[in-house]
Amino acid sequence: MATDTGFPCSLTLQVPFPNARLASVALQALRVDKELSSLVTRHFTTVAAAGGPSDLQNVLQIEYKATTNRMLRVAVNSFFDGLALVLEVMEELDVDVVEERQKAAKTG
Amino acid sequence: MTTNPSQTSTKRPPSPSILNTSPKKSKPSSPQTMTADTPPTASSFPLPKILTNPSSTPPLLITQGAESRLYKSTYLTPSTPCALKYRPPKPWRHATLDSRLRKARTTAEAKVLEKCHRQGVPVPAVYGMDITQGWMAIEWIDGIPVRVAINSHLNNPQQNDESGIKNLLKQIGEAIGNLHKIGIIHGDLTTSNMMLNPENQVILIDFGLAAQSQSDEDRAVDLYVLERAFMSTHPRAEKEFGLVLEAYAQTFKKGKSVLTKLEDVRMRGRKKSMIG
Amino acid sequence: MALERLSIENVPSTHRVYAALFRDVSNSAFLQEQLLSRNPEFEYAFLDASSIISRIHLLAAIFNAINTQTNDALKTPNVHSEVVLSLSPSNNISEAYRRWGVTPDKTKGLIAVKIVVTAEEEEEITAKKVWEHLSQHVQGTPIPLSDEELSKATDWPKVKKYYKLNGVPVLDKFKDEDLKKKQMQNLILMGMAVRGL
Amino acid sequence: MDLTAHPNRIALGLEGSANKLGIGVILHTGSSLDPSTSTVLSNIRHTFVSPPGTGFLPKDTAKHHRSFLVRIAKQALSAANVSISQIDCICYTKGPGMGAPLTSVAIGARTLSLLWNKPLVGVNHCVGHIEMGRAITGASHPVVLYVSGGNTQVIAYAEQRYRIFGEALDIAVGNCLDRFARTIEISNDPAPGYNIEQLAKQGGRVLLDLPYAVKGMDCSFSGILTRADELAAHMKKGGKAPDGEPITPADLCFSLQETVFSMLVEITERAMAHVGSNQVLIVGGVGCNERLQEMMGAMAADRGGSVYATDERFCIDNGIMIAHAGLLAYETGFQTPIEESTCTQRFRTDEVLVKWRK
Repeated sequence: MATDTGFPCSLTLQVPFPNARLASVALQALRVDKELSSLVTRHFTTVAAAGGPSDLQNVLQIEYKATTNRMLRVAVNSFFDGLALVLEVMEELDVDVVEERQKAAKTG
Repeated sequence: MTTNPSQTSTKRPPSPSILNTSPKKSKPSSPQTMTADTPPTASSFPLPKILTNPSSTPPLLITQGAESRLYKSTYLTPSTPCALKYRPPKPWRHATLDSRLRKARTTAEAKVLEKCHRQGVPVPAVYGMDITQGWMAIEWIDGIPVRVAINSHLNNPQQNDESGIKNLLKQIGEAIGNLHKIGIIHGDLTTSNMMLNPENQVILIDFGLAAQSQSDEDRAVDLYVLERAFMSTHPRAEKEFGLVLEAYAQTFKKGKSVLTKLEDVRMRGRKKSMIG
Repeated sequence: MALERLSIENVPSTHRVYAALFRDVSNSAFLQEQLLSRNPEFEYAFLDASSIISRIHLLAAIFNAINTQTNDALKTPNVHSEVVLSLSPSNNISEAYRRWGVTPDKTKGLIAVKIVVTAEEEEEITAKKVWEHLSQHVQGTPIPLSDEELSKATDWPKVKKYYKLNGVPVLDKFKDEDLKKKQMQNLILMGMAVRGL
Repeated sequence: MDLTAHPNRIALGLEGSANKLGIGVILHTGSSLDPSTSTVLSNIRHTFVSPPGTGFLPKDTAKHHRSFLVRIAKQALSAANVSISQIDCICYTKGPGMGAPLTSVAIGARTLSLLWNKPLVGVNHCVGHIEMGRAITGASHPVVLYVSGGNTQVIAYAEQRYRIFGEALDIAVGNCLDRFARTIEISNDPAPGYNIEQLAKQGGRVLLDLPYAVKGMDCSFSGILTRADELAAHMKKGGKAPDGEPITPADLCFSLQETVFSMLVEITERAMAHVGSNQVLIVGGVGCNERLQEMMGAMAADRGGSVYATDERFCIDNGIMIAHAGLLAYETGFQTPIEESTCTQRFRTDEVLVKWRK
């Protein structure tokens, strides 16, 4: 991959989700907050999984570019903190999960 | 025969609050009003005994300000109208702190008024005072609070008196410029603490929080206090406030650096919405 | 009778304040001597009229003294000497006596002030007694205690010095003499009010 | 669409602008034109408590909020006993506050909004406090004293805005108290201010001289903190009070409280005199302090009015106030599109258009 002159350090992350809906949710939830440092840029997309059907965009892809490795590390770590929360909310509080739990609470 | 001022005062009709700035609701306040026309309420602290002695004009409560009450009365002779400013004890405050504050403020206020007079800045004269009892008798200023004057300008747009309000704002800036010039900080600049007298002259009143200082920082804070009070009291005249600062800098030569400092003070104020 | 009963706002109803103005007084030394020897017959404030500019000026000093007395905060032996101190913008008592009190040979215009606590029904007798005593002992010509007469007696250069009114910018602003005098009176009252602060 | 035509409106609110993570569910019934009724369905909170002598740092606080968000949300939902389909909107704190903690909670709120397909409503934290205080106490048109670790403001409503009449010109009063608690190393559990209050109750023998800094309706606390810190250092060296007795932590806490609360009551009274109101509403974490409430009550009574205060469930940061204020805005048609649902550390109370009041 070609490196930007000002932003030599780059990293592309791919996070696969069970379906395109969840990948899109993660993208929308995470891309709103601006990167705090002007020394880091990033780009969010959803893409199809390698070898998967091309119309199933269930992978969240983020391309990071930074001026230093240190800045890159800080930004990516912070991304993972947010991602972990998004995943936990998906696992525990998606509509079907909550309904399941509420039903169980009523019957049990 | 003396009458109980608090009894007399509760019969007064409540005056319009500043929040009722709509033309329909606000009534012109009495020309007798000397400062913020808050509805006076019953007072748990009567006036000091000496002021309850016979008088041709027994003290009539005009306003219950935050730290003082203002009465209209006469001093020495029936033909000398005066404003009696009384700082009653604040029972909610620690007694030591309370007496320290009341004495210090009455003293500072009188000294500042004297200095203003000697330097030719028009303010009410002090006729007499008693710092242990916490009262002072000051010259009665006829006219209306500038707040009322501004609002009546704002509420009569058809009168086409844009020049009226501009002239008023200019006078405010000049009055503060003259005050700062002689090294005095008002400490509580609001449009309720300025009177427009019958000669259409703006007179600063209520120097209860005034102090002597030559520092640009203190002057800038003084202006910032006014700016904020102005914005919240006259939101519809917000854009015109620049005229006050313009006239200020014209009257007071060192005013330019004060205005620069004002920018800093504003920034600090904005930061207040941050944690810590 | 040239003795006037002064009516002052907010003075307790139990108090009577009498005052008289004399000109061409010739026995100021005797009068001062009575005060210095604390002669109980001479409980008066004897003021030098040349240091007083108006009735308001006088009334302010009397009221301040009575207020101080009712607060039990007298700085001088009694309410009469307190009137003299009240006229001063400083706390220096002997200076106040020198400047506003009766001074041997110098005092020609004299204001005598008598403050008494008495019942209303005795008022007439009291006034009569006071005047009899005063007219008997003050050698001078009684004249009305009016602003006009006081004005004539005022020694302005002295008053301006005592109240630090020289070189005060505000006074140059006023062309009108009455307004100027009112300004000076305000400054004098303020000087007295903030005494020692 | 007139949302108030729905007889019942329910909002979930998430708050995390400082060290409290709060999630709550509120129900509004009746038309908002009539006085509508607000019912708290749940109000769950978890506080990040830092060790004595330390404050809460943004990074650690954000981590705390992320770790507890799902757990607290589940509790709030189950306590409220509502199904997702009954919820109208998700409200979150847009600011003001600490950046990282705000963002963490906003990420959670956005995810819920997207998963549940519910509109998102960004809420001003201070407006949340004010509206919740009004709803709980019934104070109709009060002067509001908002006192917390991050804010000191005297506020009154005029022409669709909560206008700031006075505020601290440097540090917030809660910050002053918290930092002094660190100086004398008292516990942050449950809150530093609470522990200062308890210690102050043992004081009262002497009032130590501290600067008193009121300027108009504004005040400042940093000079007081500096002096209080100096007195604490003096105490540690065995310093004596003016009465010759050794200075104690109780004396310091008492003197600090008496001084800063006098200032707060005074600027509030000034605002009341200025706007002609005799009601005071105290909101924010410092508003729990009973001494402050007592002083304010005496002042208001002297003016023929009264003080309104809420207990710790509502005056300390919580999710329900965000749900309530958010739902009020939502009922007027306000929503925050996902792509605009940022957070902001600086967000002044008077920036919010208060469309739901006349």
